[in-house]
Amino acid sequence: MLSSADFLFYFLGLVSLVFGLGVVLFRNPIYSALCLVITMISVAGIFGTLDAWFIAGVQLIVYAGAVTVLFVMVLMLFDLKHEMKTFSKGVIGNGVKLAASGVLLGMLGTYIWATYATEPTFKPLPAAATSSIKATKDLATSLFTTYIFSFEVIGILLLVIAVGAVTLSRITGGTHHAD
Amino acid sequence: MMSNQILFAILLLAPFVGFMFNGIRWKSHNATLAGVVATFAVFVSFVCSLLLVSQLFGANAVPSVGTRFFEWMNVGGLQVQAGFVIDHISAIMVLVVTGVGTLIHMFSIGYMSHDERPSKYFAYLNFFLFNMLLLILGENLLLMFVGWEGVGLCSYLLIGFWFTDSEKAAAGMKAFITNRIGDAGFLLGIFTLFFLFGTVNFSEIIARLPAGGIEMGWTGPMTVACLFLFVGATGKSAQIPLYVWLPDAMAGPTPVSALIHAATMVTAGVYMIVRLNPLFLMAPNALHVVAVVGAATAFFAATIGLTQWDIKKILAYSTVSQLGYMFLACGVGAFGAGLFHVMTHAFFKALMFLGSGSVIHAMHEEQDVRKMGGLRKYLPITHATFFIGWLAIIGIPPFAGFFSKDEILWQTASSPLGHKALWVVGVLTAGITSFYMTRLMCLTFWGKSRVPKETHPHEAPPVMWIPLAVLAVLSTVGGWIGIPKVMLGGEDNWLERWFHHVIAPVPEALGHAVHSHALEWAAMGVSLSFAVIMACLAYTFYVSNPSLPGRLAQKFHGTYRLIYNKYFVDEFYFARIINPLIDASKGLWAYVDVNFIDRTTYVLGDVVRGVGSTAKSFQTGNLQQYAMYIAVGLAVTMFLILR
Amino acid sequence: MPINPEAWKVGLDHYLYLSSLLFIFGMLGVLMRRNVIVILMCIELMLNAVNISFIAFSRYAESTNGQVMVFFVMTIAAAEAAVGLALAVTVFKKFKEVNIRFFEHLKG
Amino acid sequence: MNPTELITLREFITVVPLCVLFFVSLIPLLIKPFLGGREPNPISVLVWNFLAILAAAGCTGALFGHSYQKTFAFSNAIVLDGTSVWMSYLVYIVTAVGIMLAYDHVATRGRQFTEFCFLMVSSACGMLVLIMSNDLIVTFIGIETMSLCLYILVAMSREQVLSKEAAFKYFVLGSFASAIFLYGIALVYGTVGSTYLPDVATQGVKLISTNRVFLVGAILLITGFAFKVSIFPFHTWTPDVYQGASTPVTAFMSTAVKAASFVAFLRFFTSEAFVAAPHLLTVMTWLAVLTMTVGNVAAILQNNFKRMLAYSSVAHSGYALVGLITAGFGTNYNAAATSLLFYLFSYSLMTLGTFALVAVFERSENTSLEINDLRGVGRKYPWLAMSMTVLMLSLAGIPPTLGFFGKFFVFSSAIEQDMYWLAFWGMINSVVSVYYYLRPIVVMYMSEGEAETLQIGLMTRGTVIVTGLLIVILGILSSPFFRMVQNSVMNQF
Amino acid sequence: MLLSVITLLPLAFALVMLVLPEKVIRPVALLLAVVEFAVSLLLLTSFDKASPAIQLVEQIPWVPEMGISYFLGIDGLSLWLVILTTFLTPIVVLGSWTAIDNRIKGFHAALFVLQTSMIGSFLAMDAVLFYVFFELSLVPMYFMVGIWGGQRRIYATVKFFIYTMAGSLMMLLAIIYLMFACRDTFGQMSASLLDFYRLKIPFVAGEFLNPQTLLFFAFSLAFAIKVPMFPVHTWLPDAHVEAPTPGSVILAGVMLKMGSYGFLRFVLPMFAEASQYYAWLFLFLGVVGIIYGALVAMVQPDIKKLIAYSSVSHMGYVMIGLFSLNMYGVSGSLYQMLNHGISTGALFLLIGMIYERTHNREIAKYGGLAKALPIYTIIFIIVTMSSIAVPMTNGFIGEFMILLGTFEASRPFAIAAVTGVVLGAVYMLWMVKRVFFGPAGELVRDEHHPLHDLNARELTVMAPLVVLIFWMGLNPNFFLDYSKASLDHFVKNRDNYRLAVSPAQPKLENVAVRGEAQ
Repeated sequence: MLSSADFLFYFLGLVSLVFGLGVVLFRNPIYSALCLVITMISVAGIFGTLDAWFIAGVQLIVYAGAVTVLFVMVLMLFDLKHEMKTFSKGVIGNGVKLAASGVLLGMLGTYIWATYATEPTFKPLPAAATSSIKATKDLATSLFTTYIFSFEVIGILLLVIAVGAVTLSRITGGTHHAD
Repeated sequence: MMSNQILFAILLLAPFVGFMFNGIRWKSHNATLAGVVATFAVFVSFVCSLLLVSQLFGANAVPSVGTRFFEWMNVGGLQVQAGFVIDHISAIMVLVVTGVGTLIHMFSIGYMSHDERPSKYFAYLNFFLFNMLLLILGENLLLMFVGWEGVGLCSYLLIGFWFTDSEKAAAGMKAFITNRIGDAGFLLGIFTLFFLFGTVNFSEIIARLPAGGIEMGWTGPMTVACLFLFVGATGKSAQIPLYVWLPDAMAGPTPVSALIHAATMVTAGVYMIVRLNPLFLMAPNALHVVAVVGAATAFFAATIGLTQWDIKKILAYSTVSQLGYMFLACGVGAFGAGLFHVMTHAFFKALMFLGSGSVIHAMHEEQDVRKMGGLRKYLPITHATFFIGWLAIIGIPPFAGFFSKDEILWQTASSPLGHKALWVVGVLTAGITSFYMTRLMCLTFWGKSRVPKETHPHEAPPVMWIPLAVLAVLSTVGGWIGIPKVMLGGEDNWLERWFHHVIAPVPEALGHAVHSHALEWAAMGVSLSFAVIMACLAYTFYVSNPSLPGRLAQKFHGTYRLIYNKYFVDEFYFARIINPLIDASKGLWAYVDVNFIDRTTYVLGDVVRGVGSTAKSFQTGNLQQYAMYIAVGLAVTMFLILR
Repeated sequence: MPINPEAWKVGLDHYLYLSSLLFIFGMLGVLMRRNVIVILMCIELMLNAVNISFIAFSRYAESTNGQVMVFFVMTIAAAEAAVGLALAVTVFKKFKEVNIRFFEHLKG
Repeated sequence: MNPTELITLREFITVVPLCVLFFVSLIPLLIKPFLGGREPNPISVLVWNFLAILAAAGCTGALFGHSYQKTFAFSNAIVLDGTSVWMSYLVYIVTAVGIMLAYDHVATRGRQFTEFCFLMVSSACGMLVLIMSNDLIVTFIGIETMSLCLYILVAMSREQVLSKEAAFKYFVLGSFASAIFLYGIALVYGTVGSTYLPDVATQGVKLISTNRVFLVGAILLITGFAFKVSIFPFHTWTPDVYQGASTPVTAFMSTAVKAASFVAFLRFFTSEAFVAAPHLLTVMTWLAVLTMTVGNVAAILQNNFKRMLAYSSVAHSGYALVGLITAGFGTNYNAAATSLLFYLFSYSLMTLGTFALVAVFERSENTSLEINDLRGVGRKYPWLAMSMTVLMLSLAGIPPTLGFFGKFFVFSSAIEQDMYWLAFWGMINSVVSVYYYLRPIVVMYMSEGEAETLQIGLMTRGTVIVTGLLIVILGILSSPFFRMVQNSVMNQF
Repeated sequence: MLLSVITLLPLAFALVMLVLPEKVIRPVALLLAVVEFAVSLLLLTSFDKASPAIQLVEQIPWVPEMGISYFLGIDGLSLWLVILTTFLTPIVVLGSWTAIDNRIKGFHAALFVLQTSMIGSFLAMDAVLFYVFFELSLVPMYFMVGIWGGQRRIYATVKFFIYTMAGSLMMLLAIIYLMFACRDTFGQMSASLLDFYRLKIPFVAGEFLNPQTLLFFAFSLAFAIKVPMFPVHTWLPDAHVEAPTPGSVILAGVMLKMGSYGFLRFVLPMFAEASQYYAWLFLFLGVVGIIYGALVAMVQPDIKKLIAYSSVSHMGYVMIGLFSLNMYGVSGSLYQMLNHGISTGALFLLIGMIYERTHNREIAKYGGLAKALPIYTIIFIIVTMSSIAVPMTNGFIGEFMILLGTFEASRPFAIAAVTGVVLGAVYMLWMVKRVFFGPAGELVRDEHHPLHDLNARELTVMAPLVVLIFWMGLNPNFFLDYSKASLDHFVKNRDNYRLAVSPAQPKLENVAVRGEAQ
């Protein structure tokens, strides 16, 4: 019997897939961006079904909030007037791309199925061991103990990226003009 | 012994010193000085050899005189001494070579007096003598080979002495290369003998011959060795099929022809066979080959001699023919007779060549006998000496040629190794020889003068005619050491006693010689009378009835052309061997080197470039294409790993 | 699809299917879209897909490590987006062009 | 670990060089605002960054140079061993040279030199993390730190078209590969339950035969690494990016990035788990062979010097991959790993020198140096030409240069493991490569033509000549060098 | 020390060349080359010719991890080749006095580097060290041909480089394999030749894929290209024709010997069974090379190319001598290597001299040179005689022994090879005839540029070569004596080849020991 949690998963999964496909398929980049937002939100929901509430929240704030807004902003900035070719051309090229992706998907699916679908231990979702607060606390603890090094490096990374992004926007050109 | 060593050293080095002397001042035009030094050098050698040979005579005679200077080569089992030996065989050769050599050198002083480079000429001539002495005196095959190639080299240089003439240079080259073919065979012979007997020393080889081990087949090692050696001999001694160089070699100065291409060098092949006579007797099949080739050469060369117009060419073919006789002698086991003929031939042929040199000298380098005739009155001494040479070569007793030729013919008929057919060929050749030699005499000295008006023939100076005179004497008396047994009443002649120890008799196993005095007399008579008849015939043709030869040539047009053109042998060689070889070489170069091997490497390079441009063409610059490669690469990698 | 209704019960495998599907969608987008901004979005999509796997694995292994990783991934994704968009803006300012076919000067 | 004690001193020591490097290099950046946003004197920037590098190198040397004791830190997230120390040195050298080249080079000096240096050093920090990482997530963070800086560095050229294009391509493909890499981490994490490399190794032995998902994850990871070290068919970005980037960045990128990535690859790949993978060895072998071949044959047809070198660098990845494969699948890890590290060193040195030479001949930021532009250099600049000759011969593997010994050791270890096929192809490829390595020499010395007068930065010129000399000297004295690397590797596993 | 000095001195000279001013380069180079030659002559005094052991040994670990050492030693096989190298260098310096007119600094530096690498490869007793020198020699020669060469020099030099390198890389693999085989057998890696000799490498007759056969062919390929043997010879004519005179001299004189020396030092003793089993192949290729080289030489329109193809033919002799595997053949080959170095070197020098005068090498345009340049002609003919192996010149000794050895090994091949004796005379004499004899040719007639005969410098260049031609022809024992012990040991114990090492100063002890024995 499928539980309500299952249905929730299917619903969210379907939404994320449909809109994920939308990102890829919509000709207008703005639509793609909007689809991306919805996908991100539904992915946040999926994180929720997995009891990762903190991460779900971060997902909403960082991705659906910040990152996507950034995308939309840039798109607005560009203000693309002229029509552009949306997809790559060439029957063979596209065929190969699709085939490669299909093969990859097929193999991923097959091996995931062979490993996890047949193994009953992975079937039912184990009961959440701790409350979500506790889990978030655990997360914080491991972030600042076990993963302290990575955390610090990430900090450095962000600083560097900040400098870098600013630098990029102020690059001055040489004598050469676009041809 | 010490004195012998010094004597040998002087004997060998005297010509070498002469060579160095003249070689260093090769630019000098002083023919007299150059010639006198050169002649003296050879004369010193002659004296030394006389002193050495004298030790073989008398009461306390030794079987051989020898000396060793140093060890030349020592590799593995091959130990070659620079050692020299004079025994009963080499004694005759060394005396002939140095003796006749002295005379020819002397003659050259006059002959080359007006040449541009007399010193160079005498240097070469001395160097030739040095090499010839190495060839004769060397105690082993390798030293003989050194001389063998050395004389070839000198012959090359001397034939091409007037090198600005392309044809003369070509003749020199032809001589060297043809000789090389023979030399290659000689080398193989040396190898075979070395691995058979473990030595290249003549005396040791002969000592190690298996007793009574006569090889009857064709593939036995000794037969093979003998055949290889005989290839060498055909090259050096101008036998079929390698005789073609000798007529061309007449491009050199005439004394050179006399010395090298008549008296000495060309007889080296005979000498070599005689030196190894016990070995050849072990291989009767090889001897048969020698005999047949000898007889064939004698006959064919003689026929060509019938039609030639160049005085030196006639003598050259005669030389080839006479060499054929010598090989015939060796082939039937009459090594002594062969060597005997070498000696007498050296006398009379040198005489005739020098005589022709004198004629050419007198005629201002004219060699065509059609432009001569009646020279007797201009050149009396030359004519007289040439006349003696003529008598000797056509075999009129008591001149030298008679005894040696008769000995050969009788041995051919009587020896167990001989054959009647060979005898017939021999007699026929003797007749033809008689004919063309008489023809030569008639056209040159007798009959009407056809000398162009602007030419004024004159007799040679003494320095040139004295050698002629000496040689004429030798041609007369030289044969008396080998008077046939029948004439001596069954007693061995001097020559036979001389060769007693060094020339083996034909082994019993091969059969017995015919001993019939009557038969011998008869054979002698037949050949003599045939020669005389042919001589008379020739006289009729060319003096009494000069138009007859032309008519005859008209009538037998085809045959005449064939013979006049020397059976087209040179043309055959060019058309069938040399030109195809050159074409093939060009083909090899063009097709194998350039088109195949290089092309293959280019193809490899092209393949690499092709793969490269394919790889390049995948690099389209399109970002998504690159992403696709990543995706495809991932998919394929995963598939391959997980399959 | 297997008939077995148990198979429809949501388990780890379903999350992974979802993750792989989204990942491949993102990949297809990168492979086929020509607008550079959309390509950047698709890369974000791929990273999101991976995050699902992380969370699912971590949930089933009952550990929080996966969540930490997702945390890192998100940060890096944001950084990536920032750099990518900055680049895009720089390029756009210069050339007024966002079609990736424009970038084919380097080839061969 | 005691949770209250966040970081022990011992752990902190392991990252001292990293901290020193980063923070000292920040100083010029901090000075800049005080100058009102004007660019400080480039010499001072140079000095500060050198100071940073020297200090970091000094710390590394002083703290770890004497012993190659293996030290874990931060819950085993990073490991400090001989390999890390050696590769740190390499990174320091390359970074210093990169900054020197940038100082001299027309495309990089100017208003943003401070930022340029900062980003380059930050990228180096990312490499240090990558080199030391003992945990896949740290590896990922290292790769990202390194790469994100590089994307910006590539774009930071005064040249306008190609550099931007290169940056964009690099960025998109790099992110794409990162996503794949990350998916690999996810799958490995899911199957192993940890991203800690020793765990992966120990668990992997079991999982490799039972759990296909683990293998899929491993393959995704390998793909990610392969992208970074440009293994066929994931190499396609290399020529474009190397050509488009400014030469100092290319020099930096083609050496340090590749070396650091290879080390991380090595740490991941040398696990007994993969020995048992059924077709992995075959596929890797083929990848190596194809990488060498494609790199070399494509290089033959190039006229642009940098692009030719880029393809040559692809080919060299193939050679290095031989070392990696022997280290991963062979029985003699030490020898193979040593040979790989040695190879990376030699390759980096040669490539640095070569790109420095390219930098010498680029007279404006828009110069695209064709091989034929080197005409007449042999006469006009004999020392440069001689160094160049040495560098090219070394790249081609002619003894007694360092390049020869690099190849020699790598192929020795391949033969030791009976991987004759690899060695054979390596040799065939060396022959092919000779052809294009000889071309610059031919042009320099043998073609007619006059070289143009150059205004050569002293440091760049110095780099060319010093690397040229070093390649010969280290080639002849390769043994002590090899031994040092070997000793450092000894303690690793 | 002596060997190191001999090997490394030229390298120091090369550095000296780089710092000297252009004006004094030539005399100094000549002086230094002569000094090097003089130093190398010391070998003759310190070398013990009675011992087959490698002598004057110097061994310093180089890469001990891999068992590689700086290991120099000399024995009868390498002695004369070293001296040949040092002998030819001053001659080349003097011979290139006017031929090389630009970048003389670089030229002489390259020459000295080349000398080091050649001597090094003859003296190296360590396979890797040998390889290093062997490959290193390509570089200076590459520059020599490429910078100072003729019209198609770049094509020629790249071809030369790639051909040779392609061969030697397979050898490198084989060397590495052997080093590991040493480890498996003796417990320790080693690249020392002495250890390689001790290896027992499995051999299966009639099968290709077994270690010894594969190693044999890997080594053989490298050396066969260098020699060069028949199907892989095409780099040689191009390289020779395009190379400047000194380059040709060194290339023909010494570098080709590195190939045949490699066979002697590596292939034959290390892979005894395989080389016995496949001897027929090499005899065959050698004989084909002899005949083919001669035939193709015959039809060349360019004098230099003719000599280049004659090298193919001559080296064919060397190869059949080696693969006859007996004392005669191997000694002959060793001797022929020296001969070829001298006579072909001399021929190239002579051609260079005439080229300097006429700037043309086309045979058809010559003719009658003997009249215009008599001394030149005399020397040319002497060298020609040496080249076609006329007795009393060095060529004869070598060819005779080779053919003798081949005859023992295989009669059919010997008979085929003997045709080379004839063909050699054909192509050389035909060329001599066309160039020197006959009426004056186009170039010789030229009134505006009358040709002048050899000057004192050129005579000085040729004199030592001519002297050697006769000395080696008349007294081969002097030369062979030094090599005899080694060669004897080589031939007798090839199946189980071992080389003893005699200490650095063996003279006194050995003499004492032998004295007692007598």
